Amino acid sequence: MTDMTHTALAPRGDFPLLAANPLLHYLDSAATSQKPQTVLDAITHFYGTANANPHRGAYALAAAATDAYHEARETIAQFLGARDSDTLVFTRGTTEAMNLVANAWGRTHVQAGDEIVITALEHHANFVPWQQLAKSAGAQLRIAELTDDQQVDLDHLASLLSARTKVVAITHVSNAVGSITPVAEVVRLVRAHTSALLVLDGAQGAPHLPVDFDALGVDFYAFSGHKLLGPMGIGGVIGTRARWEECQPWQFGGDMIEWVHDMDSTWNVLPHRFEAGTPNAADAVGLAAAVRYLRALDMTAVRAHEVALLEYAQERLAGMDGLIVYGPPADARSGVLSFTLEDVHPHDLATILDQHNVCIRAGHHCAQPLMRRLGTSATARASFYVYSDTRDVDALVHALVEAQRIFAPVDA
Amino acid sequence: MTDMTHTALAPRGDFPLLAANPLLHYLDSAATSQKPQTVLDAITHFYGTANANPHRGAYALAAAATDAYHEARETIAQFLGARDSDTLVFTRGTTEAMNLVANAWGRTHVQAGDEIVITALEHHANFVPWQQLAKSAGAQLRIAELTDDQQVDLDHLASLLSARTKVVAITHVSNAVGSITPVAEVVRLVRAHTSALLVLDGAQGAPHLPVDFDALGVDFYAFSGHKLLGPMGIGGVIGTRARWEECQPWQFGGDMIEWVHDMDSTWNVLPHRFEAGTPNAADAVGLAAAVRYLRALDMTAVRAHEVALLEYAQERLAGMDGLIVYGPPADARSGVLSFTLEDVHPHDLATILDQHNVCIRAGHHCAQPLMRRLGTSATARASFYVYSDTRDVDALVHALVEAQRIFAPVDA
Amino acid sequence: MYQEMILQHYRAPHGRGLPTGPAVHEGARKNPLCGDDMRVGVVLAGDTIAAVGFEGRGCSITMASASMLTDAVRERPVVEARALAAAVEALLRGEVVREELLGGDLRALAGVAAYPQRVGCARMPWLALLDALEEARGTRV
Amino acid sequence: MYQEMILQHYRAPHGRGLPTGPAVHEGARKNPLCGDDMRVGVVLAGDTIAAVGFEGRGCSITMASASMLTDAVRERPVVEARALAAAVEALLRGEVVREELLGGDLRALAGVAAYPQRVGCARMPWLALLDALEEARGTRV
Ligand SMILES: Cc1ncc(COP(=O)(O)O)c(C=O)c1O
Ligand SMILES: Cc1ncc(COP(=O)(O)O)c(C=O)c1O
Repeated sequence: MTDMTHTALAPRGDFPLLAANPLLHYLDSAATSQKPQTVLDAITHFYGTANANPHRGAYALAAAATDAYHEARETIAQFLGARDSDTLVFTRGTTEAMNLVANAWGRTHVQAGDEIVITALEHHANFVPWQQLAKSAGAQLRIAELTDDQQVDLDHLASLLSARTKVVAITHVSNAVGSITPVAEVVRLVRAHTSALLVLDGAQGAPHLPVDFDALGVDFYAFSGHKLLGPMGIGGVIGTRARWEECQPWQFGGDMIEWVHDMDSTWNVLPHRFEAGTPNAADAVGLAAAVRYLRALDMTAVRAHEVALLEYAQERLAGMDGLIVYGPPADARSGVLSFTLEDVHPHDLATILDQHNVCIRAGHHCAQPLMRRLGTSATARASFYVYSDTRDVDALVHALVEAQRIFAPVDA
Repeated sequence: MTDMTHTALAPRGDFPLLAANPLLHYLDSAATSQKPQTVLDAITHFYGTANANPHRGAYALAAAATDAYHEARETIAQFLGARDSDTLVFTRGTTEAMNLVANAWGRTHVQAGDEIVITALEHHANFVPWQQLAKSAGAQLRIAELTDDQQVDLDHLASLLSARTKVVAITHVSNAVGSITPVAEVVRLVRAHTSALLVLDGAQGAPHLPVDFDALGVDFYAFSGHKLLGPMGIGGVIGTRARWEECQPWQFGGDMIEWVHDMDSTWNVLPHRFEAGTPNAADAVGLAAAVRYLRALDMTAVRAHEVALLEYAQERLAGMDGLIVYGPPADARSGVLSFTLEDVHPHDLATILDQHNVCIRAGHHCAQPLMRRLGTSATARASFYVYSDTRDVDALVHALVEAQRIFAPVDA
Repeated sequence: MYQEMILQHYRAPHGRGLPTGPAVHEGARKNPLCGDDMRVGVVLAGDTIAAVGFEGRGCSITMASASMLTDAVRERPVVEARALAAAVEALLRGEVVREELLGGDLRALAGVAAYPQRVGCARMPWLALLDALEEARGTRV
Repeated sequence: MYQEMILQHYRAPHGRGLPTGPAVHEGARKNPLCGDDMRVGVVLAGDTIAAVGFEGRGCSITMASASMLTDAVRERPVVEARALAAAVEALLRGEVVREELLGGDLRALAGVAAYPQRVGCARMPWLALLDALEEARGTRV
């Protein structure tokens, strides 16, 4: 058995919800993460000391708000490896980020006869915007299929790439089964065969892997704050300056304009051009506190912690009757254990586990196209993060055995 | 002189930023409001007791998150007079709300040759989305001009309305000069001459006036949480069911879908259809706490308090040399004092006032079209809210006199 | 929630398989959250449900609810089946439902009320039944 | 920030009015935040600024900065004017700038550094000047 202490990477005591519920086994971090006290404090501190509308006021309090928002952008951009922090545009999360890119770049660049390539792994947030763009532009959506262990089939992906390919949008890490995309190889393939826009869905990448945007070689990288210890309502997308310059504004309003004439307008510079309206500065400040917390933990250690937990879980579950675990081996998988158990519907599993204080997710994980390909309508999914430990895994295993006992066929 | 005690409607002690800065005169509430402790507590409480991804989990914690989000929607819808809370769609704020309506309804209903009517009072958030929609659809943007005291000129508005009018978008209250739109008359005019979509920008209406959506007779009403004591990053738009049903989804992703097939998708019901991705549940819960706080104050009392402050300010400023105050009389004006002072540029005013701990806004207030019509590039604006009192006004007057002294022509 | 009654129906559901023939009226429901689907078919003889059956996949709650449904409405007047559907709905919402209105195995569904996220699972077959009865009303004219 | 020096220049700015004639090179800047605009015109004689003037509206900081600018760069070599612009920029950022690099009235702008929201006001004429010099370079070929 893997040699592992009980210890989580981050003390439960840092997380008010976990501290208040010592018996809770929260294994749904791929849906949203718990928040450390430092993040809540940062938000409260912003409202208590610097609350004003950023960019708009000529008094000291407004300057404090503007500075706090600006520093948050720098901290977060740096954490994700973007030296030029103005190339980070804040959004509500990955979903809005993908809609932004699909509209701001896609609408002016994708035409009838063009092709958009995505994969069968995608979350609906990186599936439906492209599907609907293709539909409205008269372009063709091409879906790269998967290997038997739910990795993107690179040969199939390569076979879809051509001069007609205008966009390749692909997840960095699958939320549903945990597969990690080999980004370097994808970049090589895409750059070799196309001049397409290459968009990475980093909703599960940014929280769980070290990310170095400037080294990745992709055009856009989207992420959600709430999945990386940050608050809800904030996230963003980093892009190269060259690609941002090819974009048209998508949402219109205050802050993103330069001059508003009666019949037309001109636009502000990056990043403001793509941030219409009062920004969510407080939650950006909260997210900056979250990435500082993660930086102190070190993202390499975060990754190692999740691999260790995954391996521990696999060992403890080895030999369980009727258990099917999806996804690649731990070295190509994020801290996600997606599975089905014979004779027990995933929803029943989730309820029984809940009765044992184990929170997992059951359903299609916003990845219906993937579920169809797995031949199931739903899986159960346990997902780990920095505050998870082996006791959480033990509780999961114990509850699974219990579920199996309850649902065992009587005549078996 | 108006008989007024110093007392604010809401105790400064309820607002951490104001409590910590007893000498601060925050007169920029039209830009963003300060937050009561109860709002910060609600957010912290959500993250500490109910943090999970709403809608998506089959465990008790996820149900708590879903319930909290749902209750927030009900509380806020009710506060704004919408009995059917599912007709409230959450957005980041008014800006996103207007972009939502302009895209979800506008793109499928506005065609070449149609007309969109707005007014010269509009904030860029209710100006540029319609201007750009008109431009891309080949429709005509018509701008209703103003009376001499910056109220919408109803005769001119009426003259613009015709069968060609597809949208009328108008502010409930002007952020720049405070003018209150006589909604009932506008509704009567619009319904008499058109079958247009009637959209109200309630960014300054919801915080400062009692709002009864079901009685207003408009099709959509948009608002921002951060202007009504709530957190940043949350706001919304209420619509009638009939108009929502005419809308196409705008942003695509999780929660807003029903089924995702490879080449097309079907959509979830209201309100989810228009809320793609993980919702900002925590800030919705914070906003619900804010409206509970306002409900306890009573919106009629809020309005009366602002009128009293406005009248007090006008009296104290009466006779000040070179002062021009914009906007209608107090009974048709929100708690906004927008002005210029001869020989002192608004930016200089704001800085000198800041040196006296008086926070005001100087600039175009995201209303460049209005500034052009006023014949100035900028005004100074002081704006009041529930925590404002006569001492704030006294400080404002004192600092203005000081500014005038500093900038007085030497030979005068 | 997972009473023996529910598990028994789940393990060996009654009424599996749709009635056949031209007179079958069908209702279908899908749950987008888990991808489950449920079809319920009825054959009417006058105002009475002469035959009923279901087809679909789902969790134990869905399957048990469907199984109990077929037991409960077979050879019952349509109006009573509708009343039963309303009683089940009330039970699932956690309301007190008198024994005369709702008896037998179906009362085992009461436990579901404590799990709001699962109420939809129990409800699905009943919605499909109501759809089928509605369709029957439509064709009778 | 509002030193007497700034107010004096504001009340009675020097160098108001653009130079005229075919040899004038112009730079223009606008500040979208307050709608202010600033045009600076120069006439070169070889590598020296023979004439300079400005036209525009703005706050006291913008006007004083423009006024001082015309005093400071008139009859100075272009290269020195550029160096001066860089020195003003450093001053506005709050850096220590030696007296030899930046003397006279312009030092009064140092107080602006404490008001980051106002730095743009002081900077505007200098950006317009650099635009004008850039334009001059372009036409000389
Ligand atoms: C009248 C009016 N409309 C729209 C807005 C835009 O609101 P937000 O910036 O919160 O999206 C504002 C405030 O900035 C406003 O005052
Ligand atoms: C891989 C992936 N992409 C996109 C999203 C959408 O993120 P959000 O809901 O925060 O917009 C998620 C999470 O829900 C995800 O896991």
